[in-house]
Amino acid sequence: MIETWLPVAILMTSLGVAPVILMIPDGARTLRTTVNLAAASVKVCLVGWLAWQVARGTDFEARLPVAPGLDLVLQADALSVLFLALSAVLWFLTTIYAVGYLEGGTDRSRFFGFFSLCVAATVGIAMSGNLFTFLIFFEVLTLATWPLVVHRGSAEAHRAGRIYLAYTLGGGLALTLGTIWLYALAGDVTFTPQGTLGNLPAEHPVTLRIIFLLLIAGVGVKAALVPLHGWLPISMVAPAPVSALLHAVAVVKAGAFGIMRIVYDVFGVETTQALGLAMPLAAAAAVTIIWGSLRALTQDDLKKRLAYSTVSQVSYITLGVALISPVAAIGGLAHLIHQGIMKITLFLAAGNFAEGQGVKKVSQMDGMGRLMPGATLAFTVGALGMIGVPPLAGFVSKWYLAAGGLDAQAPLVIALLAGSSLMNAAYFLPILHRAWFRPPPETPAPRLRRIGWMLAVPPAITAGLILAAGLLANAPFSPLGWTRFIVSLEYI
Amino acid sequence: MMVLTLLGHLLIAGGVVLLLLAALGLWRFPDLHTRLHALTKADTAGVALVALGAGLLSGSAATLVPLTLCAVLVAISGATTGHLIARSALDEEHASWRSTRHDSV
Amino acid sequence: MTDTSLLVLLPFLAALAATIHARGAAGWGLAGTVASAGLAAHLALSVHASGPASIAIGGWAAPLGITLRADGLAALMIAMTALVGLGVCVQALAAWGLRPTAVEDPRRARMRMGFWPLWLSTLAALNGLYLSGDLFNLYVTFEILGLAAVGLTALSGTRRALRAAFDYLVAGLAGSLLLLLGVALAYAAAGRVDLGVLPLLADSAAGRIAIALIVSGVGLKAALFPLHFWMPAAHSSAAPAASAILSALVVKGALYLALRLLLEGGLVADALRWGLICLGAGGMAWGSVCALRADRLKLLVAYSTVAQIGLIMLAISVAGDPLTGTAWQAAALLMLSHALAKAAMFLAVGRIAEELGHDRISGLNRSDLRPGAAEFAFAIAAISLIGLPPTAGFVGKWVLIDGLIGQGAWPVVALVLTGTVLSVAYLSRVVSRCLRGGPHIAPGARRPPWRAGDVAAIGLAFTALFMGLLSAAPLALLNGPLLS
Amino acid sequence: MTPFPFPDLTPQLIYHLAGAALVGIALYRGATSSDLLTRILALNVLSVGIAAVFVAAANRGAGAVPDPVPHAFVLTGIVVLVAVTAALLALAERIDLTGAKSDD
Amino acid sequence: MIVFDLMLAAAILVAGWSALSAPDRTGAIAGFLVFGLLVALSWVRLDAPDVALAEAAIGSGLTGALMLRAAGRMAPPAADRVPRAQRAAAALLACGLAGGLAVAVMDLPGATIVYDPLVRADLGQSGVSNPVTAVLLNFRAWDTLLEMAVLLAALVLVAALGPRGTPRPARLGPLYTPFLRIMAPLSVLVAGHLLWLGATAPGGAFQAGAVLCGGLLALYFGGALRPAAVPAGPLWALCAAGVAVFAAAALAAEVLTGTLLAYPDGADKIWILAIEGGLTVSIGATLLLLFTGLRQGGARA
Repeated sequence: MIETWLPVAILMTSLGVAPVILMIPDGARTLRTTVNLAAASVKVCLVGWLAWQVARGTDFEARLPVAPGLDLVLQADALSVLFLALSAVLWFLTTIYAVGYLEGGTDRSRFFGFFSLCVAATVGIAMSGNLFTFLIFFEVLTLATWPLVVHRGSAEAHRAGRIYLAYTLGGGLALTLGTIWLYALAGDVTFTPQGTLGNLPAEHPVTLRIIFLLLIAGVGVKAALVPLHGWLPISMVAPAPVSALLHAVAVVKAGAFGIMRIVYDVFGVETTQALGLAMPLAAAAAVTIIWGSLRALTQDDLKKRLAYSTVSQVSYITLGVALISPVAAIGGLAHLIHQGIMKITLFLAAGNFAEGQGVKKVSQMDGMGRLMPGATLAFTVGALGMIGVPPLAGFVSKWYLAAGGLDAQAPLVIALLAGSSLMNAAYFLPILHRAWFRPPPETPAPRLRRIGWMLAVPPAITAGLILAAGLLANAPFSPLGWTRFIVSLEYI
Repeated sequence: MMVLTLLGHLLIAGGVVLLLLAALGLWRFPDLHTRLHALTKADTAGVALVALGAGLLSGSAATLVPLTLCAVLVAISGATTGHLIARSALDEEHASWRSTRHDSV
Repeated sequence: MTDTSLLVLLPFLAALAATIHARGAAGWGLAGTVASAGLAAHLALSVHASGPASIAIGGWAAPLGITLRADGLAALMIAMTALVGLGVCVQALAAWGLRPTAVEDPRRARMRMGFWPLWLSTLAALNGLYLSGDLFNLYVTFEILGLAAVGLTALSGTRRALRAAFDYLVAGLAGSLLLLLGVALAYAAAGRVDLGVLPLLADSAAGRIAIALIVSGVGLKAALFPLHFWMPAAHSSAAPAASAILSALVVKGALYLALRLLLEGGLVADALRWGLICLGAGGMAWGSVCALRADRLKLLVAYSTVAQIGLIMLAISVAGDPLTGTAWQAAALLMLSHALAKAAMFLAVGRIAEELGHDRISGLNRSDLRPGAAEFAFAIAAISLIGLPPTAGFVGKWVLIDGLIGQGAWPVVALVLTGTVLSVAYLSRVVSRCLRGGPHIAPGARRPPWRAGDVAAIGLAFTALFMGLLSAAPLALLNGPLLS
Repeated sequence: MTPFPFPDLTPQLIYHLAGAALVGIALYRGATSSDLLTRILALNVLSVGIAAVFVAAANRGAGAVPDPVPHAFVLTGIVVLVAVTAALLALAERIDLTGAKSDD
Repeated sequence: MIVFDLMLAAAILVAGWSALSAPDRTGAIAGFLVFGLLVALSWVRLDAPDVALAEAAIGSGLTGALMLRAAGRMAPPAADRVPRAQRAAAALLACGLAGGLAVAVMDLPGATIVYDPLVRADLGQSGVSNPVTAVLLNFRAWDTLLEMAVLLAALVLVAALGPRGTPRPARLGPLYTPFLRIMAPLSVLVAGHLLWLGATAPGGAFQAGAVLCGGLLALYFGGALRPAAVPAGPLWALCAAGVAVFAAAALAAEVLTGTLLAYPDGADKIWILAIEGGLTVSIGATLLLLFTGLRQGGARA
């Protein structure tokens, strides 16, 4: 019995809560906060219980027939638990941060309503059992994130919203067409390890390549692969918690997760390689990594620089998936978690700089270490992690990616990783240098707002997580341990 | 029997001639009142003759009764409508007069 | 199978009672609608359980007598009419009240006394139309539908509404007469007028012209692209509840008949297929362009109906083609999702116009009024109209594209996708303007209070949204055997 | 005796063609006139044209008994038409009546 | 006889064209009346007496009266401002359709007989000997029931449009009252006769209703009958009588014999005549009130 209601319960903790929050009048701040935090904590516990169950091997499935041959399926395998854990924990922290951040803002019920709807969509994507369910939650994610991007209501926010909608709905159309076409060819496409296409690749090699292209294009928009990444820097105009959780974790990871599902569980690793699709995907990832880092170098706006860094970092995951070797896969999957923790620390810290000191530009970061030591320390840990300094999480995933590159006879990957790490250093270290080793400006900016515990604690916790993920990499329940467990299933 | 059918045809022919005359009158006469005069007179007589002729031709008394009823009805309604049209035409003329000289019939 | 006859007679007797006992019109109206909804549910269940059923009225067999037939498609359309009807009744009760109050402005009293009999006649006509199995009988039901719909249009009494109602009735009558001319030719060519005559018409010239006339009559009544000139004015000048009924339900009668023609038209239908595809594509393009240019909300929603009808006609043109198998069910699903979403949208627009005092799109984002429940309902309805998951529109488009890919009709797939993109364009224009607030929000900004009208709009919108997940039920109904 | 070139000119065919012509006239005038009453008249003429096709198709030759079913259709059509014409006229009146105060 | 048919058809087309393109309203309506009567004549030529009666009584008589009344209250006809291109397109479309119809009609295969044997076979059990009434009131009674619904829907629409200030008819002078004393009772008599005759010979509820309405209109113009004074409730009940009786009969038949509108065997004639009686009264009342206009149910005068 537990197999059916647990996934539904996890989904309902945010999907069911969203309309309740939307109904709460704007004034009732305490009621809304308690409902939010209660839902978030319940979700974290449920996900923990689910992870423990999945580790013990019980499999989960909740099925709702929508049409003959079309079912809405929620299931929880090792890969979905990985993504679920990431989104549940980080949603809990970001909700605390958002409550503090939006103090005194308007339309907060609407904000938190759509905020929990986004997480519901992310959870749905993580637990979707077949391509049809994945597509439904993928589109719901677009619809739920759009009001958050335009939340400020200013003309610039709406311009960003329009561009965001254009990119994501265009991608959605491509994904829908690819999915329907695949369903027309292969009947129901359920996610099963090593792919479900059977002898189809032999019969329609060309069609399947076109379908693969459509699917990857649809998912690639959200995974910010190069030609399709335009929306990410522009939608940084959204409030800090939105750009932190959504554009660094939920939305972007959903894209990367989609690529994983398509390569591992739809086409299967051998078919992808047989159809010669692995190399172009790896090339696209490589180009994105280089391009993202290059653009990040020249950005003066702090959040835009972090956005471009996200564009390049997410492609590490795609690279890990595209390099057909178990070690690279471990590296890619681990990076899914590590990049999430590091990026959210950076964004939350950046949010604190903007709220506390009104600092939005890199050039204004002088002496931030003295003015806001806590936030700057968290920022530093995140930045060093991104560069790949040994004890931190970033190093672990880059190490495995490099080992995977060797294993897949692609020495070029090593050069790529080294080069991009250098570039990471090139755009992160100047910020650290300004913050720690430069005296603060003579006329210190007036303290806009006292940074309460709600704004200070979450980045600190995530910084701690980066350290823990790095140091305790070998523990069974660490992200690395769990990815080894996943890859052992995918690559038997 | 031959006499009845011959008489019938004669009556119908007379009726048709009268109706033609009424139509000619309608076409040629200058104003409303003279046209009304032609129509009411000739139509009533024409229809009566045709009805009687058809009744004789059909040979059975049963069909003669409704036909004569039709003739009577046409006579009554023809006369009344002719009167009403003339009356309303008179009112309109007086309305145009009355606007110039204030007297009423 | 007594409930097929009751489905038509019951609402009609309620309409009679509402006209005679005008003080209790709303009471009769509500009773009639609820009873009809109960019967519709019972019919749907019995058709699902024991398959389609048909009764010969008066005991006379098919070609001479008239048969009332209830198969899966008819039961689904009747259930749709009942569901949307309930939603609209809630809004009508909210707008014009249940009982005549002591002091009441005469316009509200006239609206209440006029709306309910006309709505019940529309409901009876629609039920009669979906059940009828005879072409001439369809002509008579179309006439009742036309008259009641024109009554609903003219109810608001403004000069614009009266002029639109006149044009609507002329176009409706012309459409019915073209249909009747087609039936006359069908009689002249094949000697019978029940729906069984359609396959026989293919072999003679008169028969083919008869089918063409019937389809053009149906096209005129369904506001298909070149023949839609009368529709935007009529649907946008009517009262909110009335335009919801017109746009969501009345148009469906003609679309249902077009679908039935193609399903049973057999050979002759192939010639029509490409014609309908072109007209559908034209409708989508023209409706979307006009919607993008419309400056008033009601006009925009009316033109979006023209576009959606184009899309539904594309789905209908797939019907009856053995290659696409069950792709015609997409047309029924798209009709269902359009009915729910369009009714919710018109009710929401009515509430927005009531709240803002006007319905100009440029004036939507007043700084002292935050977007309330009506704007939220509009947004949800927009999602269903565009056909994004998890709405029924999405499942409909999925089944349609699946069928089209099976048939290899790639240009039509491209048409459906461009239609979706166009609908995103003109609907996001409104939704984004509602959310525009920005820093200059006036201090006293308040959210409009909840009204009973909002409940109807929100209820219908959410039904449209979640119908996608529940579309197993309608599809199960449609999978049953079809009666011809 | 028939001097005309038509093959076998029966009354049925004459009224069929008359009906077709009436349909043509009615559609043309209905579409090109902007006067409300003329459009109503055009619809009535169109309906008579259709009735002509029905009744002519029902005719079974000079002596035979015609088919009663189309006669019932035309009867129903006439009554329906008078109802719709009354509605059209009521609307047409009010459009001109409210012509004075054209409120939106 | 062919020459007469050709002349009649030509006359019909000329009358039709004059009705549609006469410059002034009364000229157009006069043309339409002539057109209606000529068409009635053509139905007689095509052996359709029932239809001829209905066409003359309702098609041209009552419709003509309605139009004359409406024409009086409408603004003068607006000049045709339809652009040239639309005129040419309409002409093309009309000729195309007429041509297509003519072609279709010319090469009609031999009339495929379907209904005639069926009607002849079932006429015996239908309770009436006039086949048209049998079809209208028994074989396809559902059509007639819905047709009555159309009449009622039209009345509901006219009432919903709200009052239009029906002017008191003009005084018609001294001669009108004696005319009325003859015509009113006579029209009721003829209506009853037509109703009874309908069972065996051309006639029936619709023609009887039209004649009855003629009599009522005569009374209305004579000032003896003022519907505005009568409270609206009973008037609505009178109009709805037809549909109510028909629906009640339908449901009662379903209860008695198990299928809708299947009259109990042997009693067909009585049921049909009862229904036709209700129909005649309500058609007469409905057509009168469509002419005079009616307030909504509960509205005060």
